[in-house]
Amino acid sequence: MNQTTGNDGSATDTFAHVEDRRASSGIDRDLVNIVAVFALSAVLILCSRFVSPALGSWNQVLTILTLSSFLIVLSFGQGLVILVGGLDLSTPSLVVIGGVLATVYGSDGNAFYVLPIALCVCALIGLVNGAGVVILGIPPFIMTLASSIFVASAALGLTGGTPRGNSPEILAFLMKERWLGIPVVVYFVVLFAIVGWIVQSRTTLGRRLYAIGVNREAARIAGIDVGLTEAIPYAISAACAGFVGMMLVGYSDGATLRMGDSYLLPGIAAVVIGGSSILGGSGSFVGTVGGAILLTTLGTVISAIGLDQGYRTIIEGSIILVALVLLREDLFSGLRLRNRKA
Amino acid sequence: MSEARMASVECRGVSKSYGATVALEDVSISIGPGEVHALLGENGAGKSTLVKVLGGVVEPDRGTMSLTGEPYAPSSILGARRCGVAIAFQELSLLQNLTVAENLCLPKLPAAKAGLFSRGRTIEKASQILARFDLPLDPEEAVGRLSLPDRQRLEIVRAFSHGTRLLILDEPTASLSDVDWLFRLIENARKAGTAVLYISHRLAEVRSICSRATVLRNGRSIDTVDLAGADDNRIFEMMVGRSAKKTLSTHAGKPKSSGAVLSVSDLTTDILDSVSFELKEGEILGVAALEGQGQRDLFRSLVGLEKRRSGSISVDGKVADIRSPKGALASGRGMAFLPEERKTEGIFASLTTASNMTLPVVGNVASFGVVSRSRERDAAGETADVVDLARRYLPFRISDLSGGNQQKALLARTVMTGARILLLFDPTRGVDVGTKQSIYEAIRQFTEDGGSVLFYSSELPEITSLAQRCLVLYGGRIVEAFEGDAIEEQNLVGAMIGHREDSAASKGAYS
Amino acid sequence: MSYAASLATERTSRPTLRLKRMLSGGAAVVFVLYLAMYALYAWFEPSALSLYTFTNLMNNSAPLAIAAAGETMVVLARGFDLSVAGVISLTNVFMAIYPIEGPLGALASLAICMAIGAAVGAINGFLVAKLGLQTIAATLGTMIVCQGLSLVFLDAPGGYVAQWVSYELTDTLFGVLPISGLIVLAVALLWAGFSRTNTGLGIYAVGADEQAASLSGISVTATRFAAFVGAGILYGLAGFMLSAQTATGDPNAGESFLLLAFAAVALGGTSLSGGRGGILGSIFGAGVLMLLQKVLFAAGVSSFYTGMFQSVILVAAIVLGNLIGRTFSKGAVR
Amino acid sequence: QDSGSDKKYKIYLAMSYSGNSWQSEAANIVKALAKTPPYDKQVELTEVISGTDPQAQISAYESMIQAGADGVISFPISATALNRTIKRGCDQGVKFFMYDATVTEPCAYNVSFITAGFGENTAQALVNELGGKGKIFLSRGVPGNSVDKRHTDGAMHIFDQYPGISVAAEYYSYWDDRTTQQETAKALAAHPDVDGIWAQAGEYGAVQALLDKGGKLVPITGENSDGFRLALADPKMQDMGLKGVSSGSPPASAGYAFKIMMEVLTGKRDLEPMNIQYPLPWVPAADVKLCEGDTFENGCNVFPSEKVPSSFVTEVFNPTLLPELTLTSALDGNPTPGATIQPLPEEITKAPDSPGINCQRCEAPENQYELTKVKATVQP
Ligand SMILES: Nc1ncnc2c1ncn2[C@@H]1O[C@H](COP(=O)(O)OP(=O)(O)OP(=O)(O)O)[C@@H](O)[C@H]1O
Ligand SMILES: Nc1ncnc2c1ncn2[C@@H]1O[C@H](COP(=O)(O)OP(=O)(O)OP(=O)(O)O)[C@@H](O)[C@H]1O
Ligand SMILES: [Mg+2]
Ligand SMILES: [Mg+2]
Repeated sequence: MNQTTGNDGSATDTFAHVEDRRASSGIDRDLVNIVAVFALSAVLILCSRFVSPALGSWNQVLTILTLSSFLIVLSFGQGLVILVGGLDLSTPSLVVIGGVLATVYGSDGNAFYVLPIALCVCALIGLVNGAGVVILGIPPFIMTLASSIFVASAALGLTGGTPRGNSPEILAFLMKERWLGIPVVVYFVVLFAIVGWIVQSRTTLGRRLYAIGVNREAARIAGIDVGLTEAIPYAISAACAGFVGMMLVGYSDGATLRMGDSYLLPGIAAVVIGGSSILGGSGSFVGTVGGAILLTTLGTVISAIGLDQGYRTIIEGSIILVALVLLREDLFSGLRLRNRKA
Repeated sequence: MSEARMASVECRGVSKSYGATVALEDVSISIGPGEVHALLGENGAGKSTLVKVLGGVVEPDRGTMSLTGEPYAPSSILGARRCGVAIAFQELSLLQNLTVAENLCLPKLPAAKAGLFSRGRTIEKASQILARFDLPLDPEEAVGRLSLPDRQRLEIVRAFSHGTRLLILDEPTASLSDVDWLFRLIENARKAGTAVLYISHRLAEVRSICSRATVLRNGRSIDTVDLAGADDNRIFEMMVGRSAKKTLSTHAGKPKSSGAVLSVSDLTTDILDSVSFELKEGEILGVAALEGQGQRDLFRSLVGLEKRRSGSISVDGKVADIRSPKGALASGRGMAFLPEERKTEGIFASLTTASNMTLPVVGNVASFGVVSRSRERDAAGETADVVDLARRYLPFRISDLSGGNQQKALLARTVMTGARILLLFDPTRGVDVGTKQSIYEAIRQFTEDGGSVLFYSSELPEITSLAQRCLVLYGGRIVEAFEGDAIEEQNLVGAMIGHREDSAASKGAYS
Repeated sequence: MSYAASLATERTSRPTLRLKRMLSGGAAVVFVLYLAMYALYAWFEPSALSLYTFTNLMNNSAPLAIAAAGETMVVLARGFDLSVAGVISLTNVFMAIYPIEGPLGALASLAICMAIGAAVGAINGFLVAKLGLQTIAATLGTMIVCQGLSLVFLDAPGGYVAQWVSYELTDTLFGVLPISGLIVLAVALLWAGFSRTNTGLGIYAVGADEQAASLSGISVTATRFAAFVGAGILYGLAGFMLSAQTATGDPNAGESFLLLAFAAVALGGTSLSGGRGGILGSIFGAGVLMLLQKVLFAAGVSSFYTGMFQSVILVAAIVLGNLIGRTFSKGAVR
Repeated sequence: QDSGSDKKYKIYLAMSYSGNSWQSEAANIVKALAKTPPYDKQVELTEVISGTDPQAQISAYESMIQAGADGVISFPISATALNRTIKRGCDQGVKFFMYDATVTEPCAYNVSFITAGFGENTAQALVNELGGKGKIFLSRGVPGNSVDKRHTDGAMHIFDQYPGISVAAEYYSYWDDRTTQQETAKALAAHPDVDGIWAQAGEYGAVQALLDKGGKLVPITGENSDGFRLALADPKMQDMGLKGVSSGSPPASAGYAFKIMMEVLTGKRDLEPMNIQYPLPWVPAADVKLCEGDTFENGCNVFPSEKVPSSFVTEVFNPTLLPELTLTSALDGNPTPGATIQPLPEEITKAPDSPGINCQRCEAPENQYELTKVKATVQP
């Protein structure tokens, strides 16, 4: 089409420049959001110096990265489930199961096969979630809630309430050791973020998940095996949650049956704050990582403020809201538009 | 001539940009009262955008409009409606979970007591509107259960019920195979003094109903012409800035070989009634039918989207148990399906055009599961050329593309799958005149290379010029099959209205 | 060849259509489920049929039922509202630290609770409808703020809810009708009315397809806003009813409502992706959730098996609902 | 029911949730006691777990009353929300015994250590270790919880007297090791130079957070986890600077409550509903002593790490009140072979009133924050 070979040459010339102006805008909306999330985290860290002079230091950054590692791993799986338009409420129980299996059956000697098997068990549970959603048509919310309750009961039965045993060496190494002055888990998290980003944004699987999330029916018609593909994120999410359980075991040398509870909402929030739509089909894992770091940073700074918990909570909620307002997509495009007009 | 009488609607220097995309630039148009005015242009020329500006959906960056002499700057769709301006949108604007009556009366339903609306009066009002515009739909039916053509009609009727001064119809016939009903309505509106802005890529249609046409190209209004005084070539030149390609109007020869690649026997579904036919290698097989005669079911059941009750489908001589489009792609030489509804079954709105195209075969542009962007771009680019889609659209979100360009991308998707059998449901819907020729050309090339195509079209001329054989569906059954020169409008129409069938045959045909 | 002539449509007779639609709706399925479970409960525990037990059950279920009803409004408009937890805590705290005695006092308290809910809903509505934030994120923020406010006003459980509220509202009318049940009924009736207003219909429209709704002339902003405000008012009422039941304040009172409210909504057949469902289903959904505990207790299932049973029943209920829905609505709207 | 001759008491164990060591140990010892002769013939015990939702517990209580319970032994989720239901139950003759957490309804028996002065005593111990000045963290429990408030009020009563003591950070750890560890890590990022930590349950997480950070340990007072006690006694940790006291909530109160309830039900004891105080466990670092057997004997009070997880709450045994119990009871809910129920000592300590904790419209005694376990060795 661009090689115009018409006899009305003058008209073609007249509109040649119009073609140029209609070129792709080149601004990736996701990118803007991601940069903004990280920038906001950085600003928060820098501003936290006003709260306490020890904040804003390299050490604080390492603490934040270590603490956010749990959320980052967890929200990768949650993000994939949200990507296909689902929601995984079973993560708390899978965190527990992962941790329990690692402490109850794992020891220094057998960790090399017990931990992978435990992760497979978790993935299998996730697959059951996926099967319920895909085959039986149960809303993800209910299916994962139900399996969460079920798995929690099973964990209770398995342990009689008290998970015994200690952390296998390898998990303690992951969570506690330092290498070149930087915690090993920080290297791990960086690697995980890169791999996660590739899986979600660059692989064929990721592409199919986006398609399903945007338009399930169209994905089916386009020849995607929607049933199988849609179940995969649930398995990944369960495995991720199980691995978070193991990380927690390594972090504090032991498991409890409620250690996953505090990760449910933050896990979802990290995904959404990172720019993904809760309705599926959009977002990037890099954004989610940013969301997780932002939430953890916020927690660190808030806990250093010398106010009553009530006021601190109010500040925390307000900062989340302000961040969301600042991160709005149309705010950026709005600004762009205004510049154009001016 | 047009300046002589007072214009009913007038736009001057209207411009609108989406980010870096200039959709409209300095567009001017004027329509007289009681005039049916055509808006012509290539896919992506800016027609729908102009429509949205006129209808108060988007605000123009620059420019002025007036309505019967008074300045007109609608701030919302309701504002436009209040001025008597209404649109039937290209991408339908109906709510599928609400009933016909509710859709017709939105956003304010007739009131009963205490601020509540009255169901009875809503139905009554809707029935009146439906009767006034001769559309026999059940007002209480949920719109989601209507067929696409019926939805299109409902969209049109809704516009008619509000558009007293300016009525805008954006590709109203895209999924209608029968236009008489619409033309009667337009004629009535015209007589009542309503200005009508009519958008269509079917030039013959435009000529039969419009007096003048404004041509848009790349977002600019090129000229307004009297249709009587402009031949197709002239219009085409104005639209694309070059002369028309040589149109191929003769049938391509007989299929090279006579081996059946797809054979369907006694296919029966809720709607189809023992349908049997064969598709040969290198063949273009057309399906002609009025709306709702089972063509949708036929295509969908072939790829496993509709349950088969009985009957078998064989690909390459082997019985294929196809349960999903994926299965269809994988069976034998592969069957790819182009669905009917662009918005709900076709596009992935937030993905790029290139991703939309490569999706079914994204594995082919990936190594070790990781998609290579350059290979994706190249692969998509090649196919984009085949369907005449400008490569610059490839990195855009597909939702930012015009309707016709979206359709091209979807067609490209089926080509990209590598399947040797294409099942195309109305492939050229909303595609501009020039591109249609390119697509016909591509289809012919595809079959000449040994591929086979089964296609349905709402445009009879398309079938007559393209198909080597043609099946006519009526009441869920194949009532006739034509071949070669017998494929001719008169014959087809005769078979399509089922004059050889008793009326009982239509039972269950309409879902 | 007129179009009308070619249309030999055979239509299902209207009453049959309506009946089918009703049966395939989530509310009917979950209502049947509720009855079945109540029968089971009565079979295990004959005193379940006593007025006393029924009243208790109503009192117990009312807060969740009303909260779920509120949540439904937002879900129908394609949203998630987490602020339900915050508003319930906040109103419960308010009821406990500013008790106003007497029937008029109760009315005043009720008005204030609803106003608190409406205010929070308005903030949510502003953030979502005007500023375009994602519902789940915006309401997470307001939920946290509300929790903080509750803690500021009451830093540990305590306080006393007005006697009149806590006694009269958990009692029965004429000795036979549980008042809390009547209030839930009133909510259901109000909804029946509201769903027949243009805004009510608009909520369904916006939830199904925002773009088409706005092209149909519906103000998406106003509709979303209304849904959040309406939901907030109901959360306020739920907090009020919870206070009547517990008679004291707890700054964390709302927390346990978060997941349960959503579960009730989903159980009630409302699509979590908007546009389909209704409040009635959610109310019965909440009823089922509360009844489930009773049935399992009465059946002698205890300890950690309860969880397993609960989850299996939850899933079975939905599957059953799907099946019933499918058989009664061949080819229905998706 | 089966024999009909001697009726079994229908007892319900109504827990909030099960899932940390504390809760499951408390439940396990009740179950073990119920299986210990002669209770095994007298008691039909049913366990019900309600989670953290007061509504669910209200519903569970209703069901128990309806089912004709003789007694309910419970960890109440809310100090106030259950009152009306309990009152209804009392009116129908059900005996309610609350352990650890309390309710303000006067017809229920509360058996708890809450009023025994955990907060003020540990705070004073910490002040003593710090010599009256330094930056400290408060690792609290659950926000908006009355037990947390009572502990913290007591502690602040002491800290406020010392201008040299400054609270650098105050965070909520939900009585959980992991959360304590994470919250402490956050606080350490802002205040690496902390001098001491006052912690409620979860204290072992504070130790680990300090270890993670590297560098020195500081004095920590906390509750009764096995890990913490072992750390207190570990010479290596002591060298790094760890000092402190282990005190706090004993799961043993559940067993104590159960035994009192049985004595009341069987008529062995005539006791009107009252608030009963369980003695405050108090183990300074110097007193930590490793147990060789499976229970507290010869003054031992901690188990080797091979036997129990670090989160195990050691104060589940009590040689005088609960001699029937050993590790198998606490971990698995099984009775100790050969053990029989021993009668409780006659005397019972009445807990002082504490408004919002164990009574509604009441006054706390003047001396509610009086030190009972330590003396102030440094003056403000
Ligand atoms: N010129 C006309 N010819 C026939 N019918 C008309 C005409 N103008 C309006 N109507 C019908 O009358 C109805 C009301 O007209 P209109 O849409 O202008 O309502 P409105 O006054 O804007 O309504 P509201 O005030 O409730 O928003 C419409 O549904 C339309 O079908
Ligand atoms: N929301 C949007 N964001 C960005 N670009 C847009 C948007 N909507 C339309 N465009 C661009 O504006 C141009 C004009 O589109 P428009 O829909 O008006 O074309 P059209 O003439 O109606 O074409 P068709 O015949 O294919 O429907 C196209 O290049 C399209 O990609
Ligand atoms: Mg268009
Ligand atoms: Mg009007």
